[in-house]
Amino acid sequence: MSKYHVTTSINGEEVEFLCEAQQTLLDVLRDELELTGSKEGCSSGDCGACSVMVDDRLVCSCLVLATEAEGAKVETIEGMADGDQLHPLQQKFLEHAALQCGICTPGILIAAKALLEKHPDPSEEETRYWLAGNLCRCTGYDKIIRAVLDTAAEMRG
Amino acid sequence: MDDAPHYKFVGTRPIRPDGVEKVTGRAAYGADMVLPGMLHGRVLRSPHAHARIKSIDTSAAEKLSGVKAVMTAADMPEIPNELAPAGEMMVNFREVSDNILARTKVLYDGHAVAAVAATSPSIAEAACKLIKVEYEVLPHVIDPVAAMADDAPVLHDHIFTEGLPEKPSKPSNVAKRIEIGTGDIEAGFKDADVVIEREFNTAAVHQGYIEPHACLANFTFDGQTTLFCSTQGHFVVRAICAKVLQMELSRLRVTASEIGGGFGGKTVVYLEPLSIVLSRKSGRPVKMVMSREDVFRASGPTSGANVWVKMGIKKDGTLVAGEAVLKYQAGAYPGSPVQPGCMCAFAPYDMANVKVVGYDVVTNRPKVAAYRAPGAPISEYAVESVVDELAKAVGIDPIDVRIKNAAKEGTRAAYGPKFGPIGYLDLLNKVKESEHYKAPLGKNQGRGIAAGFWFNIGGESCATININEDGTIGLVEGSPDIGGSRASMALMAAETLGVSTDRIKPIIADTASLGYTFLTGGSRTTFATGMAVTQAAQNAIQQLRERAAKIWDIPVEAVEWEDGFARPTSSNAGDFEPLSIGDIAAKAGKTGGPIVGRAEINAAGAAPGFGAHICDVEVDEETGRVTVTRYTAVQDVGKAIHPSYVEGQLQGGAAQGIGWALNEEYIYDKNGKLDNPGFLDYRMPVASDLPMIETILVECPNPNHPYGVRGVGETPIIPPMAAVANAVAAATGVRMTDLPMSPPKVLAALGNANGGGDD
Amino acid sequence: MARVVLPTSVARQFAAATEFEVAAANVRAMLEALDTQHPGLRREIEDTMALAIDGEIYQDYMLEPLQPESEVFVVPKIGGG
Amino acid sequence: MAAIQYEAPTTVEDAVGLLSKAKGTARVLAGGTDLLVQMRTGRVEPSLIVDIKKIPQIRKIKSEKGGFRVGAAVAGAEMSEHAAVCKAWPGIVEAFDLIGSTQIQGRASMGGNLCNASPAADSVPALVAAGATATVAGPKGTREVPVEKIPAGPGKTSLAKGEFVVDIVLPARKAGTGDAYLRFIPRTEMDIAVVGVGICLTLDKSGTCTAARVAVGAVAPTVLLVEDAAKALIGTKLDDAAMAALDKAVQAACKPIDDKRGTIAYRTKVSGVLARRAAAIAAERAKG
Repeated sequence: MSKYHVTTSINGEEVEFLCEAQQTLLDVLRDELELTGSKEGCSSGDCGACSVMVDDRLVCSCLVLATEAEGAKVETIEGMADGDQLHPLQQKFLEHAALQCGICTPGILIAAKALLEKHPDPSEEETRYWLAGNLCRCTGYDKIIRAVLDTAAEMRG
Repeated sequence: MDDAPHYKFVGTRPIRPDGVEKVTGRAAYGADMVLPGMLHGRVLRSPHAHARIKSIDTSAAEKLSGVKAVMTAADMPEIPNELAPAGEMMVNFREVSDNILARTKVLYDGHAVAAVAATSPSIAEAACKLIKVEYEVLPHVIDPVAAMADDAPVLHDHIFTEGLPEKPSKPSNVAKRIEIGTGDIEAGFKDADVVIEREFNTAAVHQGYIEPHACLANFTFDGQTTLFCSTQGHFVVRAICAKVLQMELSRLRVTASEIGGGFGGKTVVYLEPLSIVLSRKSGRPVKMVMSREDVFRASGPTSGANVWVKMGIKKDGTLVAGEAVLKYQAGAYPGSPVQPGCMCAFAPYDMANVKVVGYDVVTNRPKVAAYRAPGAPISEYAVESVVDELAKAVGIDPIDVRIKNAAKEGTRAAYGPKFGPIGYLDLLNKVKESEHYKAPLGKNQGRGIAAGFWFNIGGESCATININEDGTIGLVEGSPDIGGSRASMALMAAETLGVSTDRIKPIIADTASLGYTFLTGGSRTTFATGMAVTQAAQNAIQQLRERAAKIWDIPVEAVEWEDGFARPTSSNAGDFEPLSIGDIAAKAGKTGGPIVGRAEINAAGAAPGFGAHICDVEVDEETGRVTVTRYTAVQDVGKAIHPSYVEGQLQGGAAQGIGWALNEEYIYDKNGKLDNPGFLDYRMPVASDLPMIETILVECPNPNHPYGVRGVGETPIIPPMAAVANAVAAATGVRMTDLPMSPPKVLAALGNANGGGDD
Repeated sequence: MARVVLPTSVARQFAAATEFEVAAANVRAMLEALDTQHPGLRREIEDTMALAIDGEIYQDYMLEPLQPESEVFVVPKIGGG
Repeated sequence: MAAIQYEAPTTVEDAVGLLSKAKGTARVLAGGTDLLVQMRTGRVEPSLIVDIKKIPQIRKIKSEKGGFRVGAAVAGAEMSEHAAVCKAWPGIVEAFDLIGSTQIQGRASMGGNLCNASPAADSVPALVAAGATATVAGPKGTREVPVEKIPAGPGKTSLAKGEFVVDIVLPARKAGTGDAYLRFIPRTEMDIAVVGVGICLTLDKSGTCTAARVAVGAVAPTVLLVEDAAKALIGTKLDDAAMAALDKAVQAACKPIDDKRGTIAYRTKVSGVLARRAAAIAAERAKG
């Protein structure tokens, strides 16, 4: 089976990989590049555990073909902290106990970061609708929403 | 309360020890591990609800390039069809084995029939398509009531209903009839001023953990196997795999990955034995991961059920009699949670006359697995709905009916024993006094309350406290951490030792590195493993005192442990500077060697969990949509070790219960195929579906636990269904007796009520 | 004499009464006494049942002591999610 | 195992060429939010995937003759960020915005939503109500067709081999015109529409409805343009009687099925409810 050669940028680094046409960006991140922070919960875009940014847009990496990443800018959870300096959202999620099992957490953090970049002062309702594509089964969302709103307030200063 | 103990660490909210790994994406969950030379496994599943397997031809799959192993049930040992001990329970391992890989019949859509290991996922998938299975399709039955009919298709020839006065002459789908009771039910109803009876139906619902089942097995040629998997209990995985594959326990070393949710659904085994056999056959490590569709079709939801409830009340609000018949579907093999369903049904009430009959019914669905307080949410939904109606009938506030009849310390539960100290009455009063309960409601809105009871369990746990040379502490335990339990363990160790949590690093050891520890389930971990951790810490303190005594050359009785330091008990003992753990650890080599505290226990004395929830809804009477507008969960939590994670249990359980109430359900088509095996149409609550979930923690300490812990994880899923239904009834006057209360059902019920003339 | 109460389903299976008065210092002696009256009952209880001794539930109980006024309810084993 | 070929042409002509010459099943990839799911579940096994997103005009929104030409691969989020489109056609933007999560919005395209030919596609009733047209490119050149002519039944389109939708033209909004789209789903997000109603209507200065288009989704194999529903509104001031007539006309036109997402009775009843509610919103917008 012939493979496709893709050159892309992941978390600011140029990366090359080979993939099959039907492989998704998530497949390649996890299986080829060993970036397993993006999680596979459904493969149908319904759970958001695989959320990443592609060219500054929040997407489900299970719904992007790996070949489509050619020339794109991809950002994953592995690039969210700056060295050992956690992103404010990561810190607030810890402080608010906004994760229990933690499997949805990387996707929610990526999605929440995209929200705050677009809307620095979101309402609770906006936050809930923005995160509607990120299923969490443990928390009932309460502490997640509080952590995001608290981070927003702190980042606004 | 002034006599409540004052803790320095217990009850605080430090950041969890595994937190940074989890927010940075570095924590390794079931599907995240890779080994050199690893293959990818896939399972071929039945497209039929019920069929005899006439033949399986794997030859074409085996020839496909990249395929390294193919297996069927013929590669699994034959297991006798009998009950065998499995830890606490008796289990028919023949049925366990058959559920892992069907031998002669497939019993549900999605039942595994063969498995493949190949060099890539796409090759493994292609190979599955090349396996030819010849089926003889048999009639199927999905509904538990239909499955009880005399002419229903019978799933198993070896099941004869247990619990009848005489052994039946022919096999049945009813695996078991059970009955519990107390008092004189008929006399009780005669005593009542109002008697209400209702029939309820609930849909099968899935635990809905976001991480699909996943494992990675590596069988080496000397017969040793390592297994890395997502599970609530790796010791239990080891036990089941060893049993169905007839291996010695010592040859199987199981490491629990980080676990992406379980809720009871990861207490059983599906892929693990397949990956071990495929690894043995291929000589390479084999990773297996379920798709979301596999999770819905082939892993255990909890029962759907039919429940009939009859209750009587006196005009003064005294509940005098409660009777129920519960028909729970077990899925393909016996073992629904109808037993605890029966025991919990009326447990929140001090009621003299109770009778509950339960039936465990097999159907052509995946075998049910535990789901948070298994069985209780179904029966208590029905009872709590009827209690609401009774309260209305006698014109008493529903909270007052519950307060008047509440089980208290000394109340005898219908299933036998008397309750010890419980905070149920206290929490009901908290509900009544809460700002939420008194808040005004808007148009088309209603408020409902409901209570919940669950036993909670203890069981076997081990813990080790390694005092490191620098005085930091390695805490070794065997309970997979699903919701922040490492933080609670660290807090209890910190409190006992008198050092802060940042000096303590908890880890979950594999099955070769620690003694048997029962699974994370039954709300037992903070209670039982917490007790083991506390005892291990006490054991370490004893040794630290002995070492300090040696350093000071005084008797150990003259050394006390206080706030993380060894001190002489009095100036008579000698004038010594207190020694920290670090001081003592630094001299451990000179005073007898490493210091390791240990505890291996079988924790008894788990205390029950009681809760009550308040729910406000708004009903769109034109579309039948029910929106939860406000929600409060109140629970007796014993002692909240890390309050944030205790609140989290209440909030998460409430959210799952709201999903169960409103939209979640297994939908089968006429051929017995699951019609909604994905998150799209299974409809779990999303963030925008829910309000904030307020919590009120009531702390009535469990006297059997060093810090008063009682389990908290399961009780919160019990009240929501009735709380929502009671709120809908308050908003619309319509009683919803079918779950889920999805918009079409609510609209139909409203239509019937409005068009019904007298209503 | 400790009071022992069996669930109706178990009592029925062994054609036994639902309540017994047993003189026993611990659970093992109690079970032995029951088994003498109803052979097989001990195994049934040990394999499938838990005991509530004076309100406290024990999944494993062989060596638990009993007082003369103890109440022992034989109840099904409870798992959990 | 047949290998799948992936191509990302940069011109419409090249895309048409690839699609025309394809052996086996060819699929156009725009946002991919339907296609990738269909591939993963085995419902579609394409031999060729033509990713049209490298064709420049296909990802652009252009103002044209008072209206807009929206490239077939413009994502929902890009539409929502386009102030002029939001102002002119709020109903269409809302309909598009209802498709899936924020993540889906980052990818899902109007061209894809139209050509996936789901009877429950959210954007289609709104487009039909607005009188939008689609530009279809193919081996014989391009043609303009009303959007309602593209879906031919569940999962089927009227497109010939080698053809694909290049863009969708939203007409200039006439004065006094407003549009709205409402759908019903069991949750607040993430579901497929159980019923969807798009309404575009024009009011004169007196508040009398002079023109209306009512389109209903998920109640028939394709989106229905319900003329009787429009008639129920035209000539009225959208009083209670007109709204009741609208409700009745919409319900009468429904030919839904029973499935896991809704029953015949439910879909029928709720279609009328949504029509009334959407008409009220559209009227408010028409009044400006």
